[in-house]
Amino acid sequence: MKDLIDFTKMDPKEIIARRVAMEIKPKTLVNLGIGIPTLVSDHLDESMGVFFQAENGAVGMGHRPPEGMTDRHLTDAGGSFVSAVPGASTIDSAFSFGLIRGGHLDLTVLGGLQVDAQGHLANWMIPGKFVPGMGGAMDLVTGAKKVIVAMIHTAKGQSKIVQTCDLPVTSQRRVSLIVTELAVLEPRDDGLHLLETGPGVSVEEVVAATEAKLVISGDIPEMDLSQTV
Amino acid sequence: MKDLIDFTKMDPKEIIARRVAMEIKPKTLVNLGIGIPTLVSDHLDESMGVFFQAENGAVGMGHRPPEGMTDRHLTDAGGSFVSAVPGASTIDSAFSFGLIRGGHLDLTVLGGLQVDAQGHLANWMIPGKFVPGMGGAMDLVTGAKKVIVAMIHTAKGQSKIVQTCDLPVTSQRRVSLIVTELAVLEPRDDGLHLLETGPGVSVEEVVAATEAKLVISGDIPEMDLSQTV
Amino acid sequence: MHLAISLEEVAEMIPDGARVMLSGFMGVGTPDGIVRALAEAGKKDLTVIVNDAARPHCGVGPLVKAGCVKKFIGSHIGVNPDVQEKMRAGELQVELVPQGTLVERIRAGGTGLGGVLTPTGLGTLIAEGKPTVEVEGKTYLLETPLRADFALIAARSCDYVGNLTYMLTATNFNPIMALAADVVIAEPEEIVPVGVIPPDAVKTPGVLVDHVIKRAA
Amino acid sequence: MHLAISLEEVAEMIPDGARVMLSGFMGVGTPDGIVRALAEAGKKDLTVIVNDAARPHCGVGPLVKAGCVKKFIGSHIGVNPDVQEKMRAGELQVELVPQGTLVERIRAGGTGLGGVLTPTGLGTLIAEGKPTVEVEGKTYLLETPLRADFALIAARSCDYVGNLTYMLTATNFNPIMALAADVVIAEPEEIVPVGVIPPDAVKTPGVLVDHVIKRAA
Repeated sequence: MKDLIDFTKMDPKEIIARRVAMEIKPKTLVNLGIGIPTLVSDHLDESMGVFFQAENGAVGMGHRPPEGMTDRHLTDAGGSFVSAVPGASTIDSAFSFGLIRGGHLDLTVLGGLQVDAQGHLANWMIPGKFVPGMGGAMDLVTGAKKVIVAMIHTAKGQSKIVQTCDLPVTSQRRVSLIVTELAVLEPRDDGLHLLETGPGVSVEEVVAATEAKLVISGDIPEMDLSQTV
Repeated sequence: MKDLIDFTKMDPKEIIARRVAMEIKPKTLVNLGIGIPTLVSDHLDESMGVFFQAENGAVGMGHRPPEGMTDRHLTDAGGSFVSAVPGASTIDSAFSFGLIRGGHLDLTVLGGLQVDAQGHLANWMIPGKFVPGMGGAMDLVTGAKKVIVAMIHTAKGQSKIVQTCDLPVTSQRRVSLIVTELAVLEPRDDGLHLLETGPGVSVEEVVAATEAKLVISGDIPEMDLSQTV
Repeated sequence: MHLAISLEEVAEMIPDGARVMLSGFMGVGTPDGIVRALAEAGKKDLTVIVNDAARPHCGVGPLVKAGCVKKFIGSHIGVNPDVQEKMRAGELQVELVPQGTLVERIRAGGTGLGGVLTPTGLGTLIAEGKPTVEVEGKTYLLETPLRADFALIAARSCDYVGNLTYMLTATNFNPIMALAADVVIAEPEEIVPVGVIPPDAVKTPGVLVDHVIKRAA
Repeated sequence: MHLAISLEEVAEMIPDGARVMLSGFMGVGTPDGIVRALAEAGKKDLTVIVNDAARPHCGVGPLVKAGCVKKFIGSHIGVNPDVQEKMRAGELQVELVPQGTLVERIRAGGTGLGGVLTPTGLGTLIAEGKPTVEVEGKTYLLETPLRADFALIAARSCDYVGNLTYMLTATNFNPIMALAADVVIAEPEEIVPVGVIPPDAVKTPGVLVDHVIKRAA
């Protein structure tokens, strides 16, 4: 019984994954980054015909196979074992990024270190501390039709949604949407709009947890996760 | 008995094809153009391991199959039926020209309308008269490791080897060698060198049939076709 | 998943004046059914991007013969007298592009690259009016990306996801053009059940394909 | 035709200071035997072009651990602590390249193109000091071609012509790197007789491959 679930007590990562899943349209090609974005596929109905793509050349990835049935030739971009759904294909890296940069990818969901009020994402290095590298993120943010940042709202008590990124940005392109456990935010020409609050979260709590200035117009609804699976 | 063949009475096209065949090294990748160049493969020993490539994506073409065994999915760049030798592969057009432009093709043999003393080839249009188009010729002449022009020395009594092309050139790159029924010519920094004369052809006859100024140093040998097959 | 459509539906879908990529090399690997349907429908003012003009009876030939084509962009027109004639009569615009440049421009258009830096064509008529770019001491011609409203593709096998395979030299421009149009329509020789084409045998992932043609029974 | 060679012969062939492309993605599709042989031979000052630093025990990891690598050119180093550590200690130069740009630069190097015009990286640290080119009103970053002395490739099957197939996501950078080095060495999982791999299944034509590795019996 869905309406008996208390979403206010749900794990923040699952709130984010469920809310992002609501953004995914049937029959689209979607790339999910490592971490929270990977969880999104758990909340999609398989009948939707969504194909998951990974930078390493998988088109049509399915869940990790049962123990003993994995194969080291079929992995996602993080190197984890996956399966191939019916109708899957595998392509080389040039083709894979041709899809990404060429606008053939309907949606990418990525984690972030920071996003700012202009919608710039920073997710590939913390100068002087940790330099993971951008991997495919710069191409994904630049090339996908829609870019969603899925991340926990704060890190070590600090807002990850800032007025202007002080970390090096991943792309000059504005991301489409930011989904955290506290809010859904959309960067537009006139600023960073608060579209929804998290389950049981007030507008005031979002404002207090957010460094970036928010545009708040009218009543802000709460995320409606009741239809998610 | 090879040494009983009277090469002076041989068909000019066959003289050219045999002489070009002598330039082909074992285990190389070779592209033969339409017309006289196509004849070259008749004069190669199959044990040499030469692979013939065509612009349309065939790597490892063999002769036309017997009647009734042709297949419309396997043709050369002229649209003629071919066969696949053991170890053949087929690639798309982007890959095919990647091989050509990327320097992976050891040799291309092309026909010509004109070649000039600087080694510039013209073979894709006669303004106001006939415009076949360049097809893959511009890429072949620009990208192959070695470029041989194989053509009849004259057309309608006019030398096709001119001082400067008046037809639009195919590439700014200098071709490696010019083989006609009358001569083997090599364009170098200091001019167009006469390297060999055709069977039974004198140096004077070559000079008389050639509009371009030739560099003739020392004794000029006759083509030795005795070892060709 | 795609429901297969008919040739008639394709002919209705493509408007006069459309910019169309047509695959094939001397008529090998061309979707002949679609070509025939467009010719029979009497389409007008098409711009066709295609490797070559093939011959009057194959490749783009029937479209040219039927007067459907306003502009031809390709690399070779030497063995189609219709094209030579219409070009001389001013009824057909012809833009010649070196073959390797043509396929790379299409690839750039399909993969989000801003253009092609190629040595091919430098110092020839083809370079006239085009910018050059110097990279590490070498000069290259800058050629622009090509895209189309429709890509008309011929495949060997196809499934209902739209995954395509090609056969031998009928591959040619097909997988590249499938990247570079707003609407991609594939005419396969056979349609097979989903899951039957091994992932490594797919040359064009179905996500690129919008429609597949129903085969006559 | 190629006679298969041993891992020892490969280790002898590659000199200290060589510039090497290494295929694989998080260690999947990496020629592990060659990596091990080079690490054991104690190679020095290699420049390695590879998608990612993988983990210490896989991909380029063992080469980094053994101190063979002077410079790393790739897109991701986040899960290999050895690389983070050696980079901070100044023992390893790291040049980060966006993944799509990396593979396209290699493709440009292998196919005779003068560079890559990409929107990726514009307005970021990656663009600093690099020229931009405007095409049809849009701005692109000009990235230069990449080539290497050696490309070290992992294949599924191989024949004695050198034709290669790859399997699933172990394909990744392999077919592109096979275009872009002076010497291409392939480590297959199996060697099959010539004529056994169907022409359409070949992903790297043998003409690109210089040496194949003998498998242990």
